[in-house]
This record gives sequence, structure tokens and C-alpha cells, in this order.
Amino acid sequence: MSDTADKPHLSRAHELDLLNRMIRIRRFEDKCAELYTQEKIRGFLHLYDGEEAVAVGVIPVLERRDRIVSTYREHGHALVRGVPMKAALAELYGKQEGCSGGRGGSMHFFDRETNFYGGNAIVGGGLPLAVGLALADHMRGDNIVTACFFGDGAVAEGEFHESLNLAALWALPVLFVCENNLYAMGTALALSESETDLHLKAASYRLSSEAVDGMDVIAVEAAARRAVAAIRKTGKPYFLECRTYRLRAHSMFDAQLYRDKAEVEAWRQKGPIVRFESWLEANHMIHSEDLASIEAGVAAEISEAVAFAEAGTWEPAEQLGRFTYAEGAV
Amino acid sequence: MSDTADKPHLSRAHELDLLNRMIRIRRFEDKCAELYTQEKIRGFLHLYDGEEAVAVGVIPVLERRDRIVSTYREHGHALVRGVPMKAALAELYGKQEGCSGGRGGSMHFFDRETNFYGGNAIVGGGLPLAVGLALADHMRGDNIVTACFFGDGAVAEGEFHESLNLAALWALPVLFVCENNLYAMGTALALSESETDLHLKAASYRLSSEAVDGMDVIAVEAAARRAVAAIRKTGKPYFLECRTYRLRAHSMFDAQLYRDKAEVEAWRQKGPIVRFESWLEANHMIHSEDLASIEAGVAAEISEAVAFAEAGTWEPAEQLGRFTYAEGAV
Amino acid sequence: MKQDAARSETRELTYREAVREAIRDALIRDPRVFLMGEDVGRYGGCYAVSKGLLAEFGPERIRDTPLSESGFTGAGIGAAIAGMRPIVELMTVNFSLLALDQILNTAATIRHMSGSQFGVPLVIRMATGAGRQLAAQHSHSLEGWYAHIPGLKVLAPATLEDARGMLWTALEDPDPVLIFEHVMLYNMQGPLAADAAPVDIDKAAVRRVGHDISLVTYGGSLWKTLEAAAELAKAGIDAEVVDLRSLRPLDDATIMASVAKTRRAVIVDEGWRSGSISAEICTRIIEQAFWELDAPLGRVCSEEVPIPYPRHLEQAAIPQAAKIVAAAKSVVG
Amino acid sequence: MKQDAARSETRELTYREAVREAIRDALIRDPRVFLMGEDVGRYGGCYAVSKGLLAEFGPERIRDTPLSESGFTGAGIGAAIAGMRPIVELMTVNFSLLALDQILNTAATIRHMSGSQFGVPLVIRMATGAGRQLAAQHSHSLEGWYAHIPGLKVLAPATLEDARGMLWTALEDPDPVLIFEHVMLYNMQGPLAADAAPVDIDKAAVRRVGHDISLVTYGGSLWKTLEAAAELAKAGIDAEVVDLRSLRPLDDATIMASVAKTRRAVIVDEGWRSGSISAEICTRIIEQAFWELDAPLGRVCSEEVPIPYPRHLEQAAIPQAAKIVAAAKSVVG
Ligand SMILES: Cc1ncc(C[n+]2csc(CCOP(=O)(O)OP(=O)(O)O)c2C)c(N)n1
Ligand SMILES: Cc1ncc(C[n+]2csc(CCOP(=O)(O)OP(=O)(O)O)c2C)c(N)n1
Ligand SMILES: [Mg+2]
Ligand SMILES: [Mg+2]
Repeated sequence: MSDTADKPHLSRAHELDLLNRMIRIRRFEDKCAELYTQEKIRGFLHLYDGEEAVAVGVIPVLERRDRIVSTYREHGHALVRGVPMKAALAELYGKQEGCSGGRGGSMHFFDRETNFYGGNAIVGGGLPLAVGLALADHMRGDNIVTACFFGDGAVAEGEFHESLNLAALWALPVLFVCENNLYAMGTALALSESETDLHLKAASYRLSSEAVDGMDVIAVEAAARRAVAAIRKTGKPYFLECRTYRLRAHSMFDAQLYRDKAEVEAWRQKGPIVRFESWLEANHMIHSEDLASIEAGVAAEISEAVAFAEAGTWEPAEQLGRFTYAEGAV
Repeated sequence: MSDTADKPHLSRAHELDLLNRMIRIRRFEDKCAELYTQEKIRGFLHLYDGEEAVAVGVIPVLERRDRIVSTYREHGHALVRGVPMKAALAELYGKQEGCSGGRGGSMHFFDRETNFYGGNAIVGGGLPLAVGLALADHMRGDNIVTACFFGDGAVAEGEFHESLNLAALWALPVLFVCENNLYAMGTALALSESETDLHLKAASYRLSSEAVDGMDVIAVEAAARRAVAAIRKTGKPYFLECRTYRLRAHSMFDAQLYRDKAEVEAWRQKGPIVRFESWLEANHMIHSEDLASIEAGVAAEISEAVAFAEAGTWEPAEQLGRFTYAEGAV
Repeated sequence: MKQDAARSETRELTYREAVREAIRDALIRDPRVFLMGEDVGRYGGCYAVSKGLLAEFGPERIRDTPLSESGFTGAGIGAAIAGMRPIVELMTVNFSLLALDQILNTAATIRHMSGSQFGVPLVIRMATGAGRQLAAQHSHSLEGWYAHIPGLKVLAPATLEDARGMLWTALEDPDPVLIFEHVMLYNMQGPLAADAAPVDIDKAAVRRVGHDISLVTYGGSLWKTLEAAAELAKAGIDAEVVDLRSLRPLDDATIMASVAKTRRAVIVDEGWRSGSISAEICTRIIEQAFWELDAPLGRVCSEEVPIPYPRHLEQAAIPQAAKIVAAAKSVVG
Repeated sequence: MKQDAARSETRELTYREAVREAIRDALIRDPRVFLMGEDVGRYGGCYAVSKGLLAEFGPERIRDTPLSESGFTGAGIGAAIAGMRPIVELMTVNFSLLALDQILNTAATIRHMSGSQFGVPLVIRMATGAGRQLAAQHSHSLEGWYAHIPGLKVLAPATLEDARGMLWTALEDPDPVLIFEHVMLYNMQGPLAADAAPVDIDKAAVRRVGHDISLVTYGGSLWKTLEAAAELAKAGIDAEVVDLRSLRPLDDATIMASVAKTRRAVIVDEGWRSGSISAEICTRIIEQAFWELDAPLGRVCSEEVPIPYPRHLEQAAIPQAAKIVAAAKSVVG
């Protein structure tokens, strides 16, 4: 791993926690894929396989009061943030017990409890929202960070441009986290950006910007700490480009005509979990019992979540009209 | 003037032509302001006073086959491009004889004859259009340049971002001409951009980019020659930031609360016409008769244009339905 | 909302001043309120609505934005979700198209998608309408079009009282409210009660009582319609004029009560005819009061062309009192 | 457009394949045609419509774009003005909001503003509609909403023949044409004439002749409406089904002829009820055929909520055959 791995706060407990969090996302989503083929989950399902180090590196660095804005590929963000797995899975089932009451599904996890502002199926659509959340905090003088996740594909959107400029211009406490997995659906980065070095692109708005190996959870965490510390101190935005890779298809409908199996395979070898595990093993910081216990814990949680989602209830169709306006307001 | 002024092509005739073109715009627009107070011209009227060196420096460098996309502050561009002054003024009157048949008014000059694609009242709206015109030329292998004018205000729009990226990514022959007059209506550049050095901002899309003193017609011309030559040779886009200043109000409705009279006065001393004139005089390249003859020629042309516009006819209201679709198509 | 029965005093002011006062009042009442948009500060607002507010409230609360309609509208949404009460000024409806994704896909849907965990108590103001010879890109009347979107409320203040009173009510609404101010009304002058207060936003108002025909309208067209009603009166036709005030939700009860009485109606709005809000109103009347109608419904809308620049063509394109009179007469038969 | 009376052969294919064939055909016929949009090339189109075309026509003519809806739609407009015949794919109507300024303020107005010196012979295709459990931001049905805009034409192919035939006619149109393909139709399979050819785009089609009531619809709802008609037949109600095909312009003549015959109508569309195209159609019927109606008009639209994710709620939100049957019965009385 990167040399930042030697930082003092890296206790074995902390490392196991990171590993646990990554495995928890991976196994949860493996289950989701299975449930999708069983048609328990419907609609679009975008998995995070290969990108877990980003969510796990960034989100635990944030505090309870901080805010998170995510995308349609947000299961990992939500789980790390503390959205209960049960509520997440129930949402995927479309059950009332889901974290969005079942109305949102895979692309629209929300959770007021953990300041999790979705779940947005419009590429780039979350960036202005994040700017606005941060604007509110800035105006009230609250020392709160809004972390905004988005993909490399979003960088081409006008809303990226407008949002970065606003955040930099008004000095708003936004942590922009670009999950650069090299593809936007089937479009490789070089086909969508004249400047493929995205952290440079961001820097052109005059905000602090850096790129980090997004497959290295320790490196991501170190960068996130730097970034969050800087934001807390200055109130100004920070841009983190996490270079990662999506190991699965874009969604469950994707035949992956646009890339070679070999390319994916090569990246799989560099996957964040396998890499972190090997490193921990090589440094004798993990024992096979540790892994087994992580896997067992995760498996148990997943079983419970499935049971919970299965037992969940459908919202009566008579209630269809709810949630368009505040209750009682119309 | 700048040292590029010594370039060989700078004959006296050429210099007088440049001066003539600038004065022609200025006097025409002075007349427009007068006609506006007389209510001959209505709606929004945005004058180019102080920015003439940009249109005059850039447009004559283009060839007949090249294309121009402009803004709502386009009278100068249109005149230099060869839209007859008569047709321009008739358009401002809203007469059928106008360059857009009277339907467009001040913000919507169009002229097929000279490849003048408007006249756009949506800030930033012309940029994607220019990209598309250039895309057509690129696909057909035609060596045509599309010059796209826009203000500093447009730089904050998402469409700026999307258009620059597309042009750079697809290597399209667009000459982006940013008329940076330091204000977007009442908003100073520093209040609208985190990076106020706009040519740097443009360069972040990986296209050739330079800034030029937009009050110096010779410097603008030299830069435009470089840019157009580069585009013709490479087919790739080029960004020219012309630093200029709007000496009049944004439109006829603007009380100019946002800037000092002194600031405007200081810029007026640096105005492109007075500056070029002084330089020509200092170098004994112009005689008072030259000036008098330019003024006389322009005055005559304006008189004719006024007579033409006055004599112009109103389109019968029964024809209102025309021009929404191609004739005979619906 | 309380409307004092006995208002002591009135003063003369313009619609523009009424809007300004409403904004000022909101800024004073509630520290969470701020105004954000292009040129609302230094410039004083493109229609001079916010003139003077920057000096009084400072640049944080009277926030000039870059030309980034989608960005700052989205920022308003975010700030509203986080507990502020932003007033976003989109300058004119013509530029609001650039922010439509944020309005429809975020502001109007986030409450639903989140199972009501998050709401967007945001007010978006914009100027709308034709009449100033601003040509095809600057003369849209899209308020009726916006009224198609569930999750939004859409208001169209036509009177000084509504210009003054609707904003506060809108700011108290837990959901996004769009307020459309017709460009031709800003200079309208008239008396307003000195103690003008917040007004309801869920009822249409009968601006003229009549018995022969209902003229249903809103916003800038209200005044043309009242003019038409006066004209009709001379011809012995006693028209009732209903000012919708809110385009979403529509106040069906007031509309149907009027139609049930007059048994005839003409709808007047400045949107392009096809698919304008007039069609929705006609259809609701058919659905709810078909058997009470004595004649087909009429409507007076804008012609189906982009608005042309010359005055005579612009005026020919939009509703006019004369057209309303003619439509009403043909319906009365 | 010619429709051969005696077509020799038919073959089985999907709606998706019919669209693909239409695009392929256009690319072969006219070197000015190209397809541009997100993931139309390497990915093969988000609904696999353009699969294989990149290999056949290369990356210049099957042009993958960055996620820049406004930018590449505008680029399509520019290329069209400069003489090309672009097909811009906006992937889905949900993302088209980001391009709305270009569509309304440039594509729909430039002919007018320029006094017809410039026109925009552009085709914009997009998927529309709900039914795939894609939730609130990915299930819009805004084709009727777009039909409000003068300067545009709006098509909604519901059949294989139209999916195959409308594109070419649209490409020959000198003005911008929007084509909405309903997501639930892509997998629809059926026979198509081997020599399927361009079809007209200015007439509605009577898909089922009937005498008791007119059911007026288009796009994805056509099939539900035909199902409803079959159901109604069992109850002794003989419904005529009109497929609008074009939402702008509307073919009033065909609608009125049908209503004049049946004297009753229900309009079915997937837009949110208020301000949907159904309102416009109802209103036109009232304006043009009021005295021929024997009953109030009915309409079946989407409920006024963002579309929810769970299947039962999604289905409850959008039109269904059962609702159409119920509405028709209540109108027939
Ligand atoms: C505005 C918009 N355009 C298009 C889409 C369709 N779409 C969904 S995801 C996606 C690719 C996004 O790529 P990226 O931002 O890199 O995120 P990733 O999926 O790689 O995590 C596209 C084109 C969309 N959802 N929103
Ligand atoms: C999209 C959009 N937003 C707002 C406006 C209103 N408006 C017209 S001109 C202008 C300022 C533009 O400034 P800049 O681009 O610098 O051009 P300049 O007027 O200085 O030449 C504004 C805000 C508009 N026309 N279009
Ligand atoms: Mg990506
Ligand atoms: Mg400027």
C-alpha cells in the first residue's frame, strides 16, 4: 500500500474495520445481484464492485453532522454512512420499511438520520444540491462538510462546471469526490473529456485538488483526512479524484461491449479488497480467523436484512398520492 | 500600440480601413441610441461602445465561407461582417426590410448571405450552435472556421463548459472569442468567476488559448490571424480572450449602479477608437482630412440607412403565422 | 390568512414596489430568508425589484450569482433542504429552461423519492410574459406549462395585494413554490393597504361579479380581461372575471361555482394555445360541469408562434381585450 | 407517403429492431445523416437500439458524446443548420430537460427569429414513459408537454410500422422533429412488411373501428387502449381507437370525424393529468364538436405523483386497461 499507510492512527482494529466495511459492501451487493436475478429487486441496479475503497476511505472520516450527496451507485456510500442494511435492502425491494419508504428503490436511497441526501439518478444533478447544502451551512457559520460523490461522466455536464465555480467562488465547504472509474456507461474517459486528468480540470476553478489511488483504501483515507481537515479549517471546497474501476457491468442491463474481459480481469487483480487483504497478510496484520469472522458477521447481517426485506410490507396503493406534497399541505 | 503593429501587412490603407470600421460602428450605434429615445427602436438595445476593436480586429480576418455566431450585442459584428447597415437598421425598426425580416429586432440579427447565424439573447446559447456548425464542416472536410462571440458572463454557464469540451475533444474548427468587458450586466467578473483569468480557464480544456488587449485593434487583429491560421492548419479550436470594456450601460434600462463614473471615464480614455486615432496621429499616418472623410462617409451611410428604415414597411399582421415552420411544410 | 376587515389607510405604490416590500419584509421577519439570483444585488434586479436591498441586507443575503441558472437554482434547493428559506430569482422565465432539470428532477421529486424525509421549502420568482418587444427568446409565458408538474405550486400574482402578500405565504409552504410576475405589471400603480399582509394562495378570486359568462384568467391577462368585461357590459353582457391566482393547484371550486352560475366560460391566458393551462381549465369544466354548460367554451391564448419583435405583430400574437370581447360574444351567442 | 396496397412478405421483428433499421436505412440513404448521443456507439445504445451501427458506419457517424445534453443537442442544431441531417438521441426524455433551452430557445425559434433564413432539419429521438420501475427521475412522459412548443413537431410511434417509417419522413422535414419511443415498446414483437417504407407523419390512424365511443391515445398507451377496447366489446361497447401518432400538429380532422360518429370520447395518455395533452384534445373536441357530444368527455392519465419505484404503485400511477374500461363505461353511461 502507499506509504501513508504508516500513519500512527493505523491500528489493527482500524484496519480490520476498513476491511470489514469493504467486504460488507461487496457481499451485500453480491446478494443484491442474486436477488435481482430472482426479480426481488427491479428497475436499474448499479453495483459498486471494485470501488469500495472510495466510500470506505472517505465516509468514516466525516462526522455525524456532515452531509452526503450521492449518485444512483450509492449502496456503498449508504452502508458506510450508517444507513441500516435492513433499510437499504427493504428499499431495494420497494417495501415501506425501506430507507426511502420504498418509493425510491436502488437509485434513491435517502436517510435523514444520517444526513444522507440521496441517491440521484440524474448524472451531475447532485452537485448543485451539495453546493446548496454547503451554502446553508456557510451562511449559518456551521462547521459542516458536505461530501458530494459523482462519477467521471458527470464532469462533462454543465452542472459540474457551474457547481465547482459556485463552490470555489463563494468558498463553500464541499468535498467533491469524483469516482473516476474510467467509464461512463460504455464511454471511456478519453471519449468524453478533452482533459482526462480530472483533478487538473477541477484545479482550474481554483480550488484545492488532488488525485488519489482509489483502489487503495489507506491512501483514500489519508487524502480524505487532508481534505476534510482543510475544509474544516478554511471553509473552502476541496476536490478529490479517486481513481478506481468498476468491475461489474454498468447496470444489470449492460452487455459490456465496450471493454475487454482482459481489461476487467487485470483490474480485478488490483481490486481494493484483494489488495488490502494481501497487504494485511503480508504484514501479518490479519489472521485467517479475522477474515472468517468478518465474513460470518457480514453473512449474518445480510441474512437478517433479507429476512427483514422479505417480511416488509407493501405500501397500500390507496396511499399513492402521498409524498408529492407535505402531508396536510395540500 | 502593441509591437505586432509593425507587421508588414499594415498598410496605411488597411489602418484607415480598421479605423473606418470602428467609427462606423460607433456612429451607427450613437444613432441607434438616439432612435431609441425617439422610440423608433424598442425592446432591449445593447450597444457595443468601447468594444469595437474586437469585431473589427477579428471579423475581417475571416473569409467569406467562414461562419459567425454572435450575441444580443451583435450590431458591431454584423456591420463588420457585411450585413448592410440599411438592413440592420430596418431590423431595429422591426420592418420587413430588416436583415431578419423584422421579426428579430436588436438581439436577433441574422444574415444567410454572410453566414451570420445570429443574434442570440440567451447568454451562452450560441456556443453549442457554433460547435454544431463546426461539426458539420469537420464532417464534410470543409476548411471553414466558425467564429463564436460571447461575453465574460457566458463563461459561468454550463453550456460554455460543454461546448469547449466538445470542440476540443472532437477537434472542431471553432474560434471562441470571449469579449471580456469585465461585467455581465451589473456583475463584475470577480463576482462571477473563481478564476478570473479566462484564457487560463479555457486552456484547461486543452485548446490553444490566449488573451489579448481588446482595446488595441492591431493586437486583436494579429491574434485573430494567428488563431485563424492555426485553426485552418490543424482543424482544432482556439480561444481568444479579448480584454475590453463596455463604455455605455448594459442596455437602455441600466442605471449603472454597480460601477463608478470615474471607472468608466478612465476606460473611455483608453477606448479603442481614440487610442488608435492617437497612435495613427503620433505616427503621422492619418491626416485630419482622412478623419473628416471617414466621418462624412459614415454619416452619409447612416442617413441613408435611416431613410431606408423609415421607408420600410410593416409586415401585415395577417402574416403573423409565418416563419414558425417552413413555408408549405405545415 | 387574515385579511383585516377594516383597513385604516392605503398608499400608492407600484407592483414592483409591492414585490420589493414583500421581499424586504421576509428578510426582516426570518433570518433564514435570503434572495439569490443574477444581478439582484449591485444591479438592483433586472426589473429593479431588489433595488436598495443589497445596501440594507448585505451581499450574503442579497446574493448576486454568476450566470449559472441550473447551478444556483440547485443551490437554492440544497439550501432549502438544509433549513434555509431561499428566494431564488430566475430573472425571467426564459432562462428558467436552463434550470428545468433541477426544478423538475430535484425540487419537485425529492420529497417523494425520499418518502418525505426531505422537503424543499424554496420560492423561485421569475418575470414572465410578452409586451415589451423583447422578441422570441425573451417573451415566453410558461407558467401554465410549469403547472403540469406535480410537486410544485405555481402562483401568478396579478394585483398589488397579491404581489405584496403571496411571497410570505409561499415561504411558509414546505414545498417549492414558483411565483410568476408578469413583466407588464411591474409599473402598474395603485393603492395598497398600509398594513397589507400575507394572503392565501389556494383560492381563486372573483375580481368582478357577473351573471352571463365567466371569464377565467390570471396574471398579466387579468387587466385585459377586466377591460373586456367593461366593454362587454356596454353591450349588455355581464361578465364575471375569475382570477386564478394559483395555477397549481387550481381552485376548481371557485371556477365551477362561477360557471354553474353563468353557464358559459371563456378562458384567457398568455400561453401558446395548444397545451396551455386554458386547455386544462376547459377540460375540468367539461369533467365537472358539462351538464351545466349552455354553450361551448371559448379560449383566448397566444397564437402559436414565437413572439415577434415588432409591436403590431407582438400585440397580434398575445391576448387582447378586443379578442376577449369577441370570444365572449361568440360564446354568449 | 405511399403505402403499398399489396405487400408481398412480412417478417417478425421487434420495435427496437424497427427503429434500428430505420436509422440504418437513413444512414445508407443520405450521407448527411449521422447519429449522435450518449452511448449510441460502443455501448450500443442504452436500449440497444443502435447496436452494431458503430461497426458498420464508424465513429464519425455513430458519434458517442460526453454527458452534455445541452451541448450536443445544440451541436445537432448547429450541424442541421449547416446542412447535415443529424439524429440526436437524448437517451431518455428524463435527461432532455437539460437540453430544453437549446430545444425551445434555439431549435424551435431560429427559423422565426431569422425570418426563415435558417431552419433546423434535426431529429431528436428519446425514450419515454414508465413501466420499468425506474422511479421518479427516470419515468417521465413529457411528449405531450413538448407538444406545447410552436416550431417543433412531436411524434409518438406506437407500431412497428411507425417505428420503422416515421424517422425518414422526420428527416425530410425542414423543421425540428422530436420522436418519442415508449420504453415498454422496445421488446414488442410483430410482423412488418419486408418493404416497409416511410410513412406519413401528419395523420392520426384509426386502429380499431367502432361506433359507441372514441378512445383517443398514442404511443405506449395504444396497446392498453386496444386491450380495453377488446374488453369493452365483451360488454357490448364498440369502441373506436384513434392513435394520434403526431402530438404536434394534432390531426383534428381524424379526431373530430371519430367523435362526430361516436358522440363520446375518452382520451388516454401517460402524462400527468393536469395540463397533459389529453386536456388539449378534450378542449379541441369541445371547441369543434361540442354540439355533437352526447356525454362529458373522460380522460385516463397518470396520477399526479412522481412515479414510484414499487411495481404495484407504479402501475397504480399510470393508465391501465381496466381504468380505460371504467372511464369508457362511465362515459357511455
Ligand atoms: C443527465 C443524465 N444523462 C444520462 C444519464 C444516463 N446514465 C446513467 S449513468 C450514466 C453514466 C455515468 O457515468 P459516471 O458519471 O462515470 O458514473 P459511473 O456510472 O461510472 O459510476 C449515464 C450516461 C443520466 N442518468 N443522467
Ligand atoms: C441564460 C441567460 N441568463 C440571463 C440573461 C440575462 N442577461 C442578458 S445579458 C446578461 C449579461 C451577460 O454578460 P456578458 O456575457 O458578459 O456579455 P456582455 O453583456 O457584457 O456583452 C444577462 C445576465 C440571459 N439573456 N440569458
Ligand atoms: Mg464512471
Ligand atoms: Mg460582459
